[in-house]
Amino acid sequence: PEKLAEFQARIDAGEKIEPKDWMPVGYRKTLIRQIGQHAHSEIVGQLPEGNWITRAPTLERKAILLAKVQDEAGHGLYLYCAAETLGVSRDELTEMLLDGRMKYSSIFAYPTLTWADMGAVGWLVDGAAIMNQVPLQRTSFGPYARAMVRICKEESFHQRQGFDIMRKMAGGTEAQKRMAQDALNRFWYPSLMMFGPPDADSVHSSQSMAWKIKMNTNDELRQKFVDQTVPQAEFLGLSIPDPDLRWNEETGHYDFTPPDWDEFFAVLKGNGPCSVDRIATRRKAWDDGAWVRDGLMAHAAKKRAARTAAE
Amino acid sequence: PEKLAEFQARIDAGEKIEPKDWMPVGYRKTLIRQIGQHAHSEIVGQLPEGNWITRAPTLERKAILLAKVQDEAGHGLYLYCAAETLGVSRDELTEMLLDGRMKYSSIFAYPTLTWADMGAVGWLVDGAAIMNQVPLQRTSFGPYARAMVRICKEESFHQRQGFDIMRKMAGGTEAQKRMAQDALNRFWYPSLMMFGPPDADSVHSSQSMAWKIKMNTNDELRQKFVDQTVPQAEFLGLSIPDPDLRWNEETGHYDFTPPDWDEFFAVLKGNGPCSVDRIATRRKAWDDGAWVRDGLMAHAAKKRAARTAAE
Amino acid sequence: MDALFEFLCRMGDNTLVLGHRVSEWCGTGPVLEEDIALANTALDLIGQTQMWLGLAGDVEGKGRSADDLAMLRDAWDFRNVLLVEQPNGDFGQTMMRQCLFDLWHEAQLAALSTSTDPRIAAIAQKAAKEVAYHAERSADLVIRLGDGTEESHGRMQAALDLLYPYVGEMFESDAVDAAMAEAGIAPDPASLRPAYDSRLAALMAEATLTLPDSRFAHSGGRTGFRHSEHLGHLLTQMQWLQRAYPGATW
Amino acid sequence: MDALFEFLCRMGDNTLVLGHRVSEWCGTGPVLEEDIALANTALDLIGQTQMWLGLAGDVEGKGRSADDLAMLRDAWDFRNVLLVEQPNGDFGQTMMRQCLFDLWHEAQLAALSTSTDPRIAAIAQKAAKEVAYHAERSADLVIRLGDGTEESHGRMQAALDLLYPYVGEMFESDAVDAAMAEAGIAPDPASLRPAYDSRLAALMAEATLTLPDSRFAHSGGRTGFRHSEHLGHLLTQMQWLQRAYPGATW
Repeated sequence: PEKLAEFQARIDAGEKIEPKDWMPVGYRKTLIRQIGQHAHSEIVGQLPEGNWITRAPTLERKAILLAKVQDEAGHGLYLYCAAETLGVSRDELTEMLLDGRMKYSSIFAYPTLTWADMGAVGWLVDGAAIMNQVPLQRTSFGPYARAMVRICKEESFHQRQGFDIMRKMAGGTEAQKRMAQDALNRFWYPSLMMFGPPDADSVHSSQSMAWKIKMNTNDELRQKFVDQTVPQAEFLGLSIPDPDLRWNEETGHYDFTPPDWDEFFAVLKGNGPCSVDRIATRRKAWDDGAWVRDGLMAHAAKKRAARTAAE
Repeated sequence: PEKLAEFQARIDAGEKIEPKDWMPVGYRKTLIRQIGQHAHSEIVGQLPEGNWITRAPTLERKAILLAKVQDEAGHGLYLYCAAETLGVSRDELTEMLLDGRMKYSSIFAYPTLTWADMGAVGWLVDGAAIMNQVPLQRTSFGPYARAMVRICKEESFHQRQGFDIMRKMAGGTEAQKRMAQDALNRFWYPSLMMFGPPDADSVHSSQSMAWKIKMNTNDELRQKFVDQTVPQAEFLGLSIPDPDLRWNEETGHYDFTPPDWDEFFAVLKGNGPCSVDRIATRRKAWDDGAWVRDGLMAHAAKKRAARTAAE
Repeated sequence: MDALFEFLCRMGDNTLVLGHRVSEWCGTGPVLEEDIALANTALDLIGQTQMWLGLAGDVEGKGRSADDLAMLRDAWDFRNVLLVEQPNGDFGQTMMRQCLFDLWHEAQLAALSTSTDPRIAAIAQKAAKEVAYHAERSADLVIRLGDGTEESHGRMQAALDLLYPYVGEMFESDAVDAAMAEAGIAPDPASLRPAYDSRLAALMAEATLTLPDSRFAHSGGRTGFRHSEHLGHLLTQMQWLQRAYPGATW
Repeated sequence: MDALFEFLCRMGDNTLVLGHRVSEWCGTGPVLEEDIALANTALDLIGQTQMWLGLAGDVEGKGRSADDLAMLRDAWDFRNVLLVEQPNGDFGQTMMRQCLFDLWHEAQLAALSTSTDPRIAAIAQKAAKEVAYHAERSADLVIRLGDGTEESHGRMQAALDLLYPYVGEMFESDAVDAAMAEAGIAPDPASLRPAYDSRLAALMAEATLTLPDSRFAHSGGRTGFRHSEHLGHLLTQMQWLQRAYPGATW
């Protein structure tokens, strides 16, 4: 209890907690869950975009998309490393993803159906991700905060690329415009869900905020996202698929229809449109790769043995 | 020896040999090889055409191609049944195909690369097959001869369909004409190889002809095929890819360049362009289907047991 | 949006997409007899597609043929249920998909055989004969493989668990269905469910398979709002030649 | 047929098709680090494609861009060697294909770095740096997996047996190559083989793998006479959007 007060005091003073520092069990557990799920989201998040790499319309777009997916794998790597400093291995985390004990962001359980979805994912999904992540650069756990600094820099680059695709599409042929609008129609509510359930229903929030693992409430960030995104949609000449969306002079914010939370919880339970496919794909990659991982370890062991024998 | 003379006399008299009749070991062995390889050719022959079923340009063409491939599987079935009357099971024959002890027609080791290849396969490959098979309707082994009657009827239908595709292509856009010519260029020599090596190098011929398992020599049939096909190519406005091809007034036949027999023997050895893929595809189908075959047998056994218990 | 056109696209896209999937099996079935049966099923479905989409084109009145509709629409304009665009998986998964669809298809065609639209009734009557055979065969295989070996049972149960969440969409109703039902053109989809459920329950019992508890259902195919990622890949193959060589005749 | 254009298509189609194949791995590699490395390799190859096919379009002088060449030619106009269009198979097969190609690619680029055509020399010099890394990595993985477990050894040997018949085509010569060699633009392909062979032999020895006895080689890719069936399927994906929406900009 004394240690706990001291720990809280350090956090309140804005100090960073480092892996070797003492920390409450709950802090460690919550961080593992949060960082792990964030890492998993980067990994699973490769799949909806990977779905269009082989169909990218130009060499330039293909290259940009490849670079983006490569960045995402890199983010996954930083985050798994950050989680490992808390005493959980990447393989353990992976197993937890594959058997459903850990989640990934609900957004990646939605399909990418046209090229405009590459724009929408960059613009809306990366946009929402940045909004979640920018404050986390100031999170109390040092390795996580530092990973976030690197990640946010790249994410905002991705968001601009996504917006650029949307701009091309929205200013293109009739079919492209229709594609752009269709993508917005499908990704709008799932993007709003990315900030998590309404504050009233949010389970872990208050303790996480005290520990500076979570910096803002879900509803705050969601509102900020809507306020930022609506003018961008107007700029693109696209309509937000919400007939009740309107500017509220009094609050200085947009009023909007909340997403269908039943759908959100269904997705979390594994009933998203692509939930089964995503995990099946990752499971297959993991299982198919077992012989490679084993082979590499066996070779390394042989080399070590040879070196030892030579000494 | 007495039996042998009697057997030959029956054949010479034009009688059909039936499965329960006495027959020389060599006759049985040769027939198993020939019918089995013919059956395998029908089965493997589904693959180059199957390669375009999912890309057929119209619903009508897709339906025609599906019907054709279905017929080929049916031919395989008749032929395996004919072979089974000689005391070898379909599974044994399949294993011999998969482990390389038995062959299939060299032509199916070539790839189908454009839609025009569906025309060329029908026109040239089925055309050559018919030329090989029509005489076999009079072969001495009853089940084989009867299977051939059914098969030849369907094959000549397929050939007309193939020629129809070629006609559409050769009379179509510039790209389609080019496709048609390209298909002829690639399939001409492989089609000539379908009649087997030159008579001088043909191993099993004379005994097989005496037994009426083989009715004409390879070179006879090849010449007949060339004589029939050249005018058809002219009708289509396509060029046979043989600069030395010319009508010989004296012989009343076309002179032509023989195929590259080194290539032929390489294909027979399993070095055809698609040899490895074809067998790998069939091997995978066979292995992947094992649980299905086992399941069906187990269910049948349960039903039998239940019936027996009820009696 | 013309409701009748929409309805016909739903019928034709179901048979088109399922016919395509089944045709992917060409030459790779587990037994030769199954290769033949699969090709035959695909052939029937493609033939039905020609009729449904042909009529859809006529109804639309913009001069689009069945081929135009099949080969020149992008994924979002397809109206097939999600079930039929799901990948083949193993043979058990293919047969389970076929069976879940055939049972609906048979009931739907029976109802359409008495449609107030004589063109639809005529197509349905012709298709019903083919589909009766499909349903008999797929149900039979589901039973035999469900009640076969431990492995075949396990695979069939996995296929059922995977595909059952796509059953519900076949019985959804929207404004198109309401308009069709009101005009006596087509049944209210929901009206077919009780008989389907009891038939399926009996079938699965015989197959020694367990229907999932949850009635959760994916949707978005028959409205076109949200197909699965699989459809787009299927179309890259199916439409390749028409896209690459526009205006050619074949 | 302009020999220089033909040569540049060979270079660019190799990197295009291999880059596409490698990109198919996206998100499904055996280890996260390999996912990253595969994406990076694909990215390099696509970048090189832009340079080679861009120059090919310039040389041709008909106003075709690199994208036009990549997205609007059918299979028969592709000039890549058969090796690079072979399917990914397992990770070992992908790495074996990469290694067999990289060793040739590295030697080819080294020779092209002193091409009499300064545009080609410039591209080669830039690409050589990337490819040196590819070759180092693929060779390293072939060694580690060849000399790993029994299973990894067996898979790598199977991959070598499968792919070795595609090696010979990289060293074939025809009139195009003769013209290039005579002009000092590119090396005679055959001249690269001895060094390749000895490097490969040393590598395989270290990987404890056995090179097949037969030097039999498939051909038909780099001349375009006869690709494998795999290329056409790859193109249905790669070219889909450009074919489906002609004239759009992206």
